Amino acid sequence: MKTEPVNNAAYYEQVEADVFAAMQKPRATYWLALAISLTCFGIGLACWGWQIFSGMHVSGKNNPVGWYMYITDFVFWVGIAHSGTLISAVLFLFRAKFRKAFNRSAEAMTVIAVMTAGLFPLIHLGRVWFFYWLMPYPNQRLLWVNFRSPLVWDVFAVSTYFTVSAVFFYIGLLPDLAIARRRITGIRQWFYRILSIGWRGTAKQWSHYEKLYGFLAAFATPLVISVHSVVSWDFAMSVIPGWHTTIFAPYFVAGAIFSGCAMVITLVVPMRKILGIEQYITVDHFESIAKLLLFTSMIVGYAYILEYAMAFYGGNVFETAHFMFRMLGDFRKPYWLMCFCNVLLPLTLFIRKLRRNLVYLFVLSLFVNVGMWLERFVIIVTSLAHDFDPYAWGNPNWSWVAIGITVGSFGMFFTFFLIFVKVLPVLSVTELKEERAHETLHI
Amino acid sequence: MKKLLFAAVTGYFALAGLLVFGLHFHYGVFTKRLLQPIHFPHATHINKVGLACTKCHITVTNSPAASAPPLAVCMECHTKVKTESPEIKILTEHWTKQEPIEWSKIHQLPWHVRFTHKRHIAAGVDCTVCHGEVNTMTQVHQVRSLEMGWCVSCHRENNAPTDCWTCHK
Amino acid sequence: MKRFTFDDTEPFLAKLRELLATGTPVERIEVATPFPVHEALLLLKTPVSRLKFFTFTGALTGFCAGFALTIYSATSWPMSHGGKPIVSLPPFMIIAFELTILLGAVASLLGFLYLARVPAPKYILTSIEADGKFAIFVEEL
Amino acid sequence: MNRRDFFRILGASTGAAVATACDQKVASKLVSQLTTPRLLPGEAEFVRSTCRECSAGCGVLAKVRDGRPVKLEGDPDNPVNRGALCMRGQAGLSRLYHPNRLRAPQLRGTTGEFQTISWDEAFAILNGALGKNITGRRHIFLSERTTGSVSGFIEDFCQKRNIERRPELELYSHAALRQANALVFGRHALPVYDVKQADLLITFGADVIETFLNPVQFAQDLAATKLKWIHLEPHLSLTGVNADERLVVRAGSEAWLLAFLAGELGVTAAQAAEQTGLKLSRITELAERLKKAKNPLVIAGGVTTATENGLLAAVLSAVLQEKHHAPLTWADDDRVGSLADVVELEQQLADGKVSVAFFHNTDPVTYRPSFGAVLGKASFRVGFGDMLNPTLAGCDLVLPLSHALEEDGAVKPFGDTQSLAGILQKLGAEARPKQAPVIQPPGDVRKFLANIKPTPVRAGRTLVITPSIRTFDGRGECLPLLSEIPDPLTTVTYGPWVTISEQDAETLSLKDGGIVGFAVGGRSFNLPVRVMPAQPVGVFTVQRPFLNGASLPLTVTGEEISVWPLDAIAVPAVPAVALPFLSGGMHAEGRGIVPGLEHKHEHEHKAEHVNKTLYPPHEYKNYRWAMAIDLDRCTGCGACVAACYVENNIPLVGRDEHVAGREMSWLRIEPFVNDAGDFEMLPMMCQQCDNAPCEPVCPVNATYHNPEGLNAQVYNRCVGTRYCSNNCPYKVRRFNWIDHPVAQPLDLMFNPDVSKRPKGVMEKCTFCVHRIVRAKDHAKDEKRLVHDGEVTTACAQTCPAQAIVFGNILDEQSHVHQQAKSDRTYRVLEELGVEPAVYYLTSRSES
Repeated sequence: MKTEPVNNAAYYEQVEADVFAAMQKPRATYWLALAISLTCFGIGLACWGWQIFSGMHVSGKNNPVGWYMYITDFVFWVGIAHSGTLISAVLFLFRAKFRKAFNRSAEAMTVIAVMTAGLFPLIHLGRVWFFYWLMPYPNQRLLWVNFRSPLVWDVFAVSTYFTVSAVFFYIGLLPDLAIARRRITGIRQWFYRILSIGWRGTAKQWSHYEKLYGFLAAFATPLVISVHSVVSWDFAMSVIPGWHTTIFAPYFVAGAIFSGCAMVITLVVPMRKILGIEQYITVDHFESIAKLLLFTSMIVGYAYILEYAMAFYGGNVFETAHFMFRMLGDFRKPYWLMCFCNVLLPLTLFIRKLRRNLVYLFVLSLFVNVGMWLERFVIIVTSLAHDFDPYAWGNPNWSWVAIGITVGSFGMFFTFFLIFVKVLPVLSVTELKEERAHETLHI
Repeated sequence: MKKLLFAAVTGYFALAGLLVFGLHFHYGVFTKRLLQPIHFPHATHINKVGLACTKCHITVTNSPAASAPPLAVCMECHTKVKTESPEIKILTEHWTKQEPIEWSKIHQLPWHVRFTHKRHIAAGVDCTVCHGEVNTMTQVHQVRSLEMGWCVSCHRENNAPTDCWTCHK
Repeated sequence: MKRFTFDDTEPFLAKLRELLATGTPVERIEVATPFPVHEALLLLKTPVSRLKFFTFTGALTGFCAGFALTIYSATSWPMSHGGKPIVSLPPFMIIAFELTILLGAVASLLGFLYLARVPAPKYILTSIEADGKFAIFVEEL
Repeated sequence: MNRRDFFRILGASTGAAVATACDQKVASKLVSQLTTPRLLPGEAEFVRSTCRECSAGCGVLAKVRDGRPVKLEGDPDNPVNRGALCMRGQAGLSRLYHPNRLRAPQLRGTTGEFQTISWDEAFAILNGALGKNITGRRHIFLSERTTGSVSGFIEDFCQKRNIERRPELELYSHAALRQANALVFGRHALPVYDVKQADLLITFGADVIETFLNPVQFAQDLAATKLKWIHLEPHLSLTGVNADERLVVRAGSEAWLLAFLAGELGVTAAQAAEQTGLKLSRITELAERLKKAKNPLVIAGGVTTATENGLLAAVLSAVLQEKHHAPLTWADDDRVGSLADVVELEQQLADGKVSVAFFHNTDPVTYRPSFGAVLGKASFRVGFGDMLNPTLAGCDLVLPLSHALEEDGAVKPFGDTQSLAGILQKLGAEARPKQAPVIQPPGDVRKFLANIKPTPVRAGRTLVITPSIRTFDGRGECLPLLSEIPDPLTTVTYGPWVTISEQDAETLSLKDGGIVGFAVGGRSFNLPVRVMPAQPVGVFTVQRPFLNGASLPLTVTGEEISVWPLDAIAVPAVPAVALPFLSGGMHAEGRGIVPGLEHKHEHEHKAEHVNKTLYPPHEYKNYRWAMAIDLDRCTGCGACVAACYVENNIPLVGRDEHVAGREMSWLRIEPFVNDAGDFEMLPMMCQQCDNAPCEPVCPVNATYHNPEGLNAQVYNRCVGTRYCSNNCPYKVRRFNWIDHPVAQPLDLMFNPDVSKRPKGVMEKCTFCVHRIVRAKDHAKDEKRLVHDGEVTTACAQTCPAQAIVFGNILDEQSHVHQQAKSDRTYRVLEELGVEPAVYYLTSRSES
């Protein structure tokens, strides 16, 4: 229903100008942030080098606890990756409008987080120099991999996830890269020229483009669920009390989205401020994300309670003892802190005022990040530390190397994210334009 | 189009060349000649004299190792045969000084392999299957890769066990 | 080649309608827009994308390849693991599922690149006419 | 380039550098020997020898490969140990390859440093020293317990060279027993008890399956008989927990009870009850049972006979033995003296009456530091031994002895060593025929008993000093393997420590590793504690080697006192130490690990406890290797653990790694205790499950189920995800967290049939697959299957109690098949459905 002719040309120009202004020469704070991230990254690499050189004993693991912080980090980063796909693909399929504010940074976050996560299965290998034995390839030994192993599923799931989310990210970027090619001059232009692969935006191209985007979204949605299910099966397929449980797949997927939403808030709140794009990412958008956070938090909380219910209702001596240990044993502090961060604190989001308070949201998201890291830590360590045979019980050791590599993973993540915000448009200009056109012209 | 075709053809041959070079390099790794204390001509002993392998490698049929023949075996003949040859003089010197001879080992298996000659001989595997035509070699060198896939293929063909612990220790 | 450029969708669509009304055949009209303008696609009778064939082929290949790889490799050297059958279909299904998605997505991407004729070296190396504008190109006879 | 490619390249470049360091060296030379070797390559020969890790003197067979002994096994033909060997004996082989072994004669130079000299020089110096004028002084010769021809050579040497041969020195001389036996039986020697003929055995303090006399023989006999065994002790010992009944008495009170049981000294049951702390009814019941028994045997020893009342206890037990006509034979060790003789020698030294002093394989300085202070007063000191100990370090001339195995031609000797007999021969001694043992008329027991009164026991905290099952009197301290294997009950590996009860820990606010301070034998000690359930309240147990440096007070018989009042115990304000103990928990009720009610239920309701599965069962063609472990026989002594270490080249990782929880043992003994204080010792190794949870999770096929039922691990395929270990319910897989370098020449001890595992690789018990392969190879030569008993694992081979049976369970005639079929059988964590191949037998789940 057209009422009066509207001229959107000025708006289009404004969006482009605002978004590309963010890609201008960075300020000192940016360099400082980058320097800190790079330092952490370097520390992580140095720790990894030291671990390869001197052996896995530096990572604090021991006999019952064969997996420790690295697998915690792996699950954490895979989880972080998930909300990116959720926001860009699932919400796309559901036509949720608020995704347009976050989808680019969330997709970038996905790609970077999967890259980070993908390193950890290598870091935790005793003989990382033979990591390629995990891949099925024809070789002179006539030997393949064991496809029954959840670790091989991981190899497939994580590499598929990385490939698909990278493609999805790139395809979403393509029209914006074409804008960048036009707006950015000098030697940098060539970068965008090549990346935009001669995209012109003809009618044919757009028709294929929209199809592709839809297909990728449709692929990514079951993929995201399968990936975290596979990650959860690393645990659920074992016999260890506390791991061997059927709710792990949905529980992990919900937890992944939960942590991912928190990480989006952590990243986007300062980003919109620093890059001056407040008018495109509004408090309303954050409120929507906060609702998603609250919803997934309640699923996670339900899963926590359900685990106990199953253990005690089942009456299995190992399960019961294990969950008593989780609650009251040597790792009770991280356990209760995790419950506080993941279940209690997000309940405050029922209050509208807090939901719309960005400072509060930011602080809360940090707590949730910590809480979700601890969740994986508690699941992994408590289950391994106290399983069937009391003689073999034992706690892992404190390790600076493992801490260093964990810090390094954050360093790597933020380094790549910081590079992303200065190199690529952090908002989908094309989609914003399209949305405006839809709103005003009702085409 | 022409350019594309040219590129494809060049690329194809370059790749093939690389492959051939790579294989050659790989082959070169295990076929390299090693220096031996005595130039021992297997060809002469097998073809001219007509000795069987087991004549000198006395433990090959009943123990895991083929082992180098003890000098006493050499001296069964070489107290009389060709005593003036410079190579035999080295042998005689070892014998008179009662010093064992240390040969460079040609066929090496890695540390984790459990291999027994005895079982292979008992199963009727000819020496040449693994060691090549030693009777044509003036100096013994490795002709088979002795890599796992090579072993496994033969085991599969002959219904020999392919349980990992058959060979891995 | 005639070219009309606009800064907004409204005049662009108006001109497009006008061109079609004046009898310019759709085959001679090409448009370029900074975002998809569905009305223009309808006006130009752009055929439905054939991308789905690529996607389907890729996904099916992935599905079959997943089972083929797992079953072949399990039977080529049968090894018992924890009393499970040599061909354990449930775990193999996971591989098949992941490969369905992987090859489906990759085939879609390749299909898209082919159908949309990108990368286009011509437009990478030279600048594009009316880049970022709503443009109509009419091929002249 | 995607991420994977990037890491492939990164991995390859870093990996290449690291991987080269991981591969073992392969011999690059092929040697033409001079003549046809005696043995085929790869064949082992067995060399007979005697173990001297304690005074029992078990016979051993050393398995020699290419001139290097790689393993010791018990000599089946030896009457003392009949094929079995304890933990100390298994570890004894590393003495041969010890890096600290002396390789040439050492002479103390003018600067005080040892200098290497030749044997000719050494003999010249010795002859010179012996030839000097020694007015007012005497040469002395002090040795460990010697037997046979060595003893003869010493005797001859001493007589020819006018040397006083001192009574032989053993820390555990059991002097009270000797005196008692001299008094009662007229033999100043130790008996060999025959428990097989007894129907009731009552042991007072004698740790018969740990260190007392010949523990291997005791363990064998006790496992083979059905007698009732009651053990009384003031502390908590492995022997105690293995007895049918364990009664805790106050330290030093045993003589009261023995007097009552023997009806001597007018001690009443009430008095005995008051002194021992036992219930009156218990004591009368004990007396009743003793009376009823046909062939009872009462043995006192260990901590009981090394107290103030020790001699009385020993005499009373001998009286009871005589009364019940216990069949005794006598060991050839009349020459062993006691520490009282060392004190006497110390006085001679202090008085400057010793000229040349010879010390042969003995270490009085460690037992009595004051001896070290006067050692220098001898005009010349000569030591014989394999390694420097404090006594040898104080000598002027140290002559390296060869290992007993090196005296046989089959073993290549290390360095320039000689046997004692050889040395003495060169000094002019000759072999002597065996001397008949001294038999005296028995003493007057009545007179002795008329003149003695047992000392009343004092109340309060007590320190009980025991020998160590691992290092005996401390001589095994230099063997790293013995520190690597946990002490059976406390599971502490690297000491020292003091065992205390849970109540004492609470009163003193101590946890494991907390420090207690006390003084004993003129020295104060600050030692960490290990809190043990079932340890008697107020009793602090410490093993003798941890008190080295103290001169413990002696009893009237010249033994070190084993019970010491601890009223002045302190808890110093020092931080607790990380005590390396391997047990994560000692209570396992209801978990299906040790025999319990749940197994009883399983037996009674078999139908309900069938593990359901979707999959068809495994089909095996000729072999399915399996193991049966009889828990009624197993004592938990740890011999199997030691055998496993040596057989399979298991690396020793040391204290820090143990504290971190990274021990490498493939086989372990798990002590579990129930609320009643009863212990169950459970040997735990890879269970070779049919449905092994470790197998399906390995991504690279490094572990899988082999056609003979074994859970195979291919070391060089392993990439080290540790997933298998996580998923093992028994936690028996071991990961190589680091490379384990071995000090030269200990690497020569490696079993060539088993590979060394590089860092980053998982390893585990293989049921000694190399032995199976060898046995199958022999069987194949003869075109038959492997017979039952033809192949056994290292653990089963050495087990003194013969608790472990290994074999092919498909063979219905096999011992293991019979055992597995027995209705005493249960499997650990059976309800998980993993179908383990290790069957545990017990009759205890019924009670």
